[in-house]
Amino acid sequence: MSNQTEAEAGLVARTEPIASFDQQLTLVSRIQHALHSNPALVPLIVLLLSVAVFGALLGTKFFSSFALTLILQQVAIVGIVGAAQSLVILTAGIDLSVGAIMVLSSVIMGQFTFRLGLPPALAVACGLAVGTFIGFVNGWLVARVRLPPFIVTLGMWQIALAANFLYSGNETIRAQEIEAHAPLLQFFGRSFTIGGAVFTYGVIFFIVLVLVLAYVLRHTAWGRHVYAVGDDPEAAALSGVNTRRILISVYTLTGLICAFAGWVLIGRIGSVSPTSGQSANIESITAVVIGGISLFGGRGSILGMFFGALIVGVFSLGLRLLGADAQWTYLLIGALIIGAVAVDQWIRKVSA
Amino acid sequence: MSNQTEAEAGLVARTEPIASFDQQLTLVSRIQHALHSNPALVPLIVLLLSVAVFGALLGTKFFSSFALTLILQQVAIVGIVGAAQSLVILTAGIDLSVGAIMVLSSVIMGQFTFRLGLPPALAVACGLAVGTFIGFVNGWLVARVRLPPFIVTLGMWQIALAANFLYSGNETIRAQEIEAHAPLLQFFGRSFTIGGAVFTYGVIFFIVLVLVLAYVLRHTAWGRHVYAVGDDPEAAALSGVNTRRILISVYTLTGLICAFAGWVLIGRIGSVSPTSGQSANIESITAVVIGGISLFGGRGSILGMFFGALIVGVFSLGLRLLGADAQWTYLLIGALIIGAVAVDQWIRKVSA
Amino acid sequence: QDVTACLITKTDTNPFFVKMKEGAEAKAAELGVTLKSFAGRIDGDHETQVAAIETCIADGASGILIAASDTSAIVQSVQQARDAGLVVIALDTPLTPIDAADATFATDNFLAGELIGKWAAGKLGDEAANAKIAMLNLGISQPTVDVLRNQGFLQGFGIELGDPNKWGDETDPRIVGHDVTDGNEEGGRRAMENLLAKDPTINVVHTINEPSAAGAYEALKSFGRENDVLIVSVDGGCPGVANVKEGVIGATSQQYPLQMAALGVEAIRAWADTGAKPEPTPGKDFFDTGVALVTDEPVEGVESIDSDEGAALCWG
Amino acid sequence: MQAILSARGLDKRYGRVTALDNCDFDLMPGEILAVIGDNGAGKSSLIKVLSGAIIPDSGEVFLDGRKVNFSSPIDARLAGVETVYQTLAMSPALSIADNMFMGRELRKPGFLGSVLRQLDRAAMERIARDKLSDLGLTTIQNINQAVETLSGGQRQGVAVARAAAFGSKVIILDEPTAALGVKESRRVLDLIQDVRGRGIPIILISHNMPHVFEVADRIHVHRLGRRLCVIDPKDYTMSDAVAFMTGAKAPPDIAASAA
Amino acid sequence: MQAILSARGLDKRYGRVTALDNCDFDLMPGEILAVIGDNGAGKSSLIKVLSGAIIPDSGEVFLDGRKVNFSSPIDARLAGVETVYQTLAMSPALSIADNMFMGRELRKPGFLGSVLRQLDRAAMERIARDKLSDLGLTTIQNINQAVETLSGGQRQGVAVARAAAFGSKVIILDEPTAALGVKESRRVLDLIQDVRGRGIPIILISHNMPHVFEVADRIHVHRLGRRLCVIDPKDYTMSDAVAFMTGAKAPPDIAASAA
Ligand SMILES: Nc1ncnc2c1ncn2[C@@H]1O[C@H](COP(=O)(O)OP(=O)(O)OP(=O)(O)O)[C@@H](O)[C@H]1O
Ligand SMILES: Nc1ncnc2c1ncn2[C@@H]1O[C@H](COP(=O)(O)OP(=O)(O)OP(=O)(O)O)[C@@H](O)[C@H]1O
Ligand SMILES: [Mg+2]
Ligand SMILES: [Mg+2]
Repeated sequence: MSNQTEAEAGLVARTEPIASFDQQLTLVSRIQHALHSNPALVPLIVLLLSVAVFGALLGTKFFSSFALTLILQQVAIVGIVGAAQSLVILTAGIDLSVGAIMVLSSVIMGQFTFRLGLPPALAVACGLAVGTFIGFVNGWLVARVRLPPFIVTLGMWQIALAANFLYSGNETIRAQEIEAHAPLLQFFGRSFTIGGAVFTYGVIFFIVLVLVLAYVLRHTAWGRHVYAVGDDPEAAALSGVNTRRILISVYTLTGLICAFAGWVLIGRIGSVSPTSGQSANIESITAVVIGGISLFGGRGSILGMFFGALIVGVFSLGLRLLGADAQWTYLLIGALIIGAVAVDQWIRKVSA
Repeated sequence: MSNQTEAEAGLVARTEPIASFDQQLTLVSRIQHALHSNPALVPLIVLLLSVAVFGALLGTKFFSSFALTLILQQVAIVGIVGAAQSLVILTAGIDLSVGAIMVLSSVIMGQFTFRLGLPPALAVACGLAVGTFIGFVNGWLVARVRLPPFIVTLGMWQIALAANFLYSGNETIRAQEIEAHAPLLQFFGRSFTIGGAVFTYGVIFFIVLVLVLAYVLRHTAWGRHVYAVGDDPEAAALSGVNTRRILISVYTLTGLICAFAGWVLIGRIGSVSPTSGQSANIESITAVVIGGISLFGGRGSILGMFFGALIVGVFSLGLRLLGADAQWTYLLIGALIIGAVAVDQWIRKVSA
Repeated sequence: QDVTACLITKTDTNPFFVKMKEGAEAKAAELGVTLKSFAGRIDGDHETQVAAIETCIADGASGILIAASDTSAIVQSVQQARDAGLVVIALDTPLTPIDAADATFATDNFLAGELIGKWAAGKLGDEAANAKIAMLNLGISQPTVDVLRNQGFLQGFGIELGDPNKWGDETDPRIVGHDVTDGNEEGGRRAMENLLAKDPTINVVHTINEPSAAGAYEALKSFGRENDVLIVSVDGGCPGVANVKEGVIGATSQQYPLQMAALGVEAIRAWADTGAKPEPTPGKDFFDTGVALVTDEPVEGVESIDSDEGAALCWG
Repeated sequence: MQAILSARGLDKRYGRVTALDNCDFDLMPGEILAVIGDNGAGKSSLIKVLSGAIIPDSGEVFLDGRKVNFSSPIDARLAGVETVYQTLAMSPALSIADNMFMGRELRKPGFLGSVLRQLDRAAMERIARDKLSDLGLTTIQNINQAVETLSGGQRQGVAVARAAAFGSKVIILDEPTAALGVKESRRVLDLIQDVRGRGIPIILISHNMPHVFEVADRIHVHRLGRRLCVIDPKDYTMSDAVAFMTGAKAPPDIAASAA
Repeated sequence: MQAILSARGLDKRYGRVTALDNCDFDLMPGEILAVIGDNGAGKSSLIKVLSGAIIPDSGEVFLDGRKVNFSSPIDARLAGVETVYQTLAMSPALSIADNMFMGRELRKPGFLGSVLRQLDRAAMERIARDKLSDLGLTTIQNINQAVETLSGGQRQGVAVARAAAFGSKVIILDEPTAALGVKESRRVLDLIQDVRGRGIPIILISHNMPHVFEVADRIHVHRLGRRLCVIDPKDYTMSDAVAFMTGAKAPPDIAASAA
């Protein structure tokens, strides 16, 4: 009998039970557990804190349903683009072309209606198709040609933006004209009011989009695969995930969502302007990162991005209402971004 | 006697030689080996190809020592900032504040000389010190407070840029004034000519900086540690690298290099202007990524960044000389960035 | 009573708008008006301006002074503000349509361009027929000021325009090329280098503003061409006027942002007190705050002031 | 008898390093084939080719006698070949259950599953826990733990449980017990024999000679990137096997025991 | 006799998971102490505390009788404690030589080294190759290969060679032979005995009972996050040891053999 098998003699009388999973559940440990299993809670806490602080400083000017829903309107576009950005960043990529896709799609919706004379619904469909197609090209280059996402989308950003200026001839289509001839383009700008709170359809779209994506990422196989690809692409491929298909679908979906953002944008500003959306890239990435999604992929939740976008919105409106001038606002927002994430980090640490 | 030890009986008569490392060295395998051990060779090839193509299309207009050194002058600042950016990206970080540090430092050099009346040398020293200090704060926040580099430098970007505008009061100091009273500030703008080729001191600084950093990264312990930290920070810490010290030193050095870039900037534009350098972030990151340095850290060489910066410079000037208008140039550069990296990827693949 | 006014500029990094803000602040302090100022991040960033308008409405301001980044895109928000009872005054850049604002205090940017175009043509005399012109513009998104100054210059110089709503579609062989500068020294130098590499015989340079002119001058200097090229520009800031005096810039069209801002604040005060709206300049659909050509080498047929006079009126 | 999985003339080079050098391979139906060899002999490279994880520079792979071209592990899995890689191939940030069902998630029955495509987490967690208990991995305290928080051995146990649960035609195990304790190793060996009992052939790479000689029907000795010989554990001693694989002894004629 | 490295009352929790639960530890001068226990028992967590890689929630560590607070592995290394972690702790993209000398690089003599701080690559590569040859890792074809391109076993060999080359006071090995072949494992065991011969005590974590019983002077049995008992391999059989660690048998009085 071999030694190793000899050693196994000690196993004969084994009587281990299945490990039991119950434990004392104190309040603190419950909170800790909640924070661990819902990473979006931390940015939510930061958000509530900042609303409270500005509310205390500004009173009802800020703490009214009107002002609070105004923040929602102001962040809706960055938030929609941020939702798309979240998907890409979860796969350990980055999409610098989101802003350009958004503007180009909105320009196509407008120009196809007014220059080519297409029915608005068809023009909108064309805009959505173009956005989706650009997203698909991004995905194809990333997944098939294996180029770094940063480079692919940087190049696509320039291409889409230049195409946008070239095609539109730098012309803005005025709100009055759209209102008169193609109100469908402004669909997402319509709003309804519930006791002082103003909700535009764009805001509703934003919220629904985030909820749907949160559901998909958490409760479907595709969602788990997105996380797996971002976490360790090699391991994901070895364990049976079609990483290419996932990447292509993520970028394509991102393109579609950005095209929708373009439509929402028309609703928000009323007109179709080729110079919109220039800071959508950096702002969407900021929302994603403040929301606790790791730029290295595979970690974080899209609800976090939602709260992250709102945090920036609260700071911006709050500081403006406090009367800080623009440069001071930028300076303070810079400091607050660092501060918000430091608080986030600290909460995670003490709750570990 | 145990089975495992029994198995080892087979070892008694072992006679393995030390593995020998010699091999047939064909031309192809030599090239392959060169490409593998010098990752910067691939962007160099892309660079030479693009110079050749534009040279063929444009003849001596492009292929003159004058035009080629003009490209060097045009990329020097992005290149210097890119060298700093490379260090940070090698540690798997990213520095969005490089442009802001550069401008703020140049503004301090100018304003301290002209508003506070300090001797130019002292003002320059102050500018360098401020840049270094901002870098140190970035590093401290990243290494000690463990905040994500993206967030830290995003915040710092806004802070430094706003500070720059607030402090300078958006005032430009004119070239003529600097020339008359503080020519030291324009030091890097001086130039000498060797047979049609024009070299500014700024260009020389850029080249020397890249060579020194290439040496340091390859041949000193600090350089190896930078790679190790970017590769796998946990493994680096476990195997005895002081990751915090490395991170802080990298960001601090980055701040110093950006401050130098600010000084070179004064030399290039003659004046001190708070609105310069706004695109330095994205351009420096582009150069780094085209140069083959991985955004995930730990892989790539700073010489690659050098060639990456030149590739962009060659494309920009080449396209302008071909007569593309500004919008088309912008579009084509986007396409060419993707193309350059695709060629790079392809060379790596066939040489694998 | 308490009057709050908002000032929304395109950016607050361009000295032009910084001075506009200073002018507004000074006037506001004099009239007892609380002034809050906002700005876009970059030229063309009209979304931040929309957010700023919304903030002003939420803040209960009496009026808004705005230099619009996109003259059409902003109109719907402006309408919202007017519906909420605020008076909206466009500064520097008229809205499209111009009556979307209650009033407009602006420079005629096309005229500003035209003045320097005429001056350059006059200065070259017969040589104007063989000129080699470099056009250094603002950005590829072609903001309206950029287009107006560019097209104004070409018209003034006597070049046939293509579509007057965009630059870059003219076919006149005298134009060597267009490039973009982002309105700063660095971009000015790079753009000038690019165009000089394309054609080293350039002898006229149109620049979108004075910082880009200073950058272009550095490039010319490095090519050894600084003395035989005409640089013209628009703005009339103090560094620019000083550059005219020293011969760096041949001529510049001077605008008056301080005046625009001061007039704007006065108008809001008046509106809050009496409900009266300001009247436009007779014969124009806006209140023209004027533009003057500053040069030390006057040319027959183009009215101008010299650099000393310009320095007395300059704004930053 | 026809081999169920075989390969001929596989080559794989990485730059200057040769991992596979004209390598052949045969797995017979229903057998446990052990693959032994020095560190770096190319065993992992061999099974990566067989499972579609790497594409060889040249050579052919046959499944059930038909030539196959696996271009990814998914192809191999769809063909019924399940593999535990030496690096384990798990997504560190995802939970144990997520990892076990990666690529073949269970959906809820009815509308929720078919239309909303909702995952049946409860079922997946239950099955995952059962499979782990089968392997005696009772120290895992929380089935929703991220894999990165597991101990080295626990992680390996999860990977083995995954392959055993889903393999239908061939199961490949690359050093499945390397990090496992005595108890858990024993369970894995028992499991391997169970699986063979179900008629599924197994490729087992291991450095543990007693384990190899206990369970293997045939032993493929790998040396310097190729099959050196195939021996029957009943005909040779462990010491012979080690002598072959280290090159201390000349191998027997390959045909002798290649079935 | 005083313990060279010891610990009292160590606790470490990860969220809901308890890794160490009031754990004690003692290593005597010049001995080889084996640590055995089930997967997930907390062995790796224990040695991570001892080597400064994690900071315990509570409890104390003593080196040579003096309380120490290692806040990082560097502190421990400076104090002469060298560790091979189960995850190996190597930088994948760097070369073998770079990894072996990480944090204690050799510089060229003279001006090049002292002023230009240039590394002496030739010397580092030579030494690295020698150390690997000592372990019989002769299949490594290129000393400048990136570690990520090594086979699992080769990688482990490099980590062990690194610790053996530099440990001066205590060497900790967490499953050093898990991925190694027969030959390489034997070399590592020989090496362990060599090192002990130089008077340096060793902590050896292993699941391989024959190895443990061959080289260990004492065996620390770890169970559910704490030291269950310490036994002398001469007094107990392997089967006893396994019975203790799986809980099948009650442990002897801890004091009995705790030196
Ligand atoms: N991606 C790669 N790049 C370069 N060389 C590689 C790569 N993968 C494997 N190798 C080399 O190929 C050879 C065979 O490696 P392989 O992993 O197949 O060995 P193995 O027999 O599984 O060893 P072990 O028993 O240690 O796991 C080794 O010398 C290794 O260094
Ligand atoms: N970072 C972590 N987060 C959460 N749980 C952890 C973490 N590290 C270890 N654990 C848990 O602590 C327990 C002890 O782990 P440890 O790695 O010390 O076990 P081990 O005895 O070394 O096991 P093995 O023999 O398998 O290596 C395990 O249940 C593991 O899941
Ligand atoms: Mg292997
Ligand atoms: Mg362990």
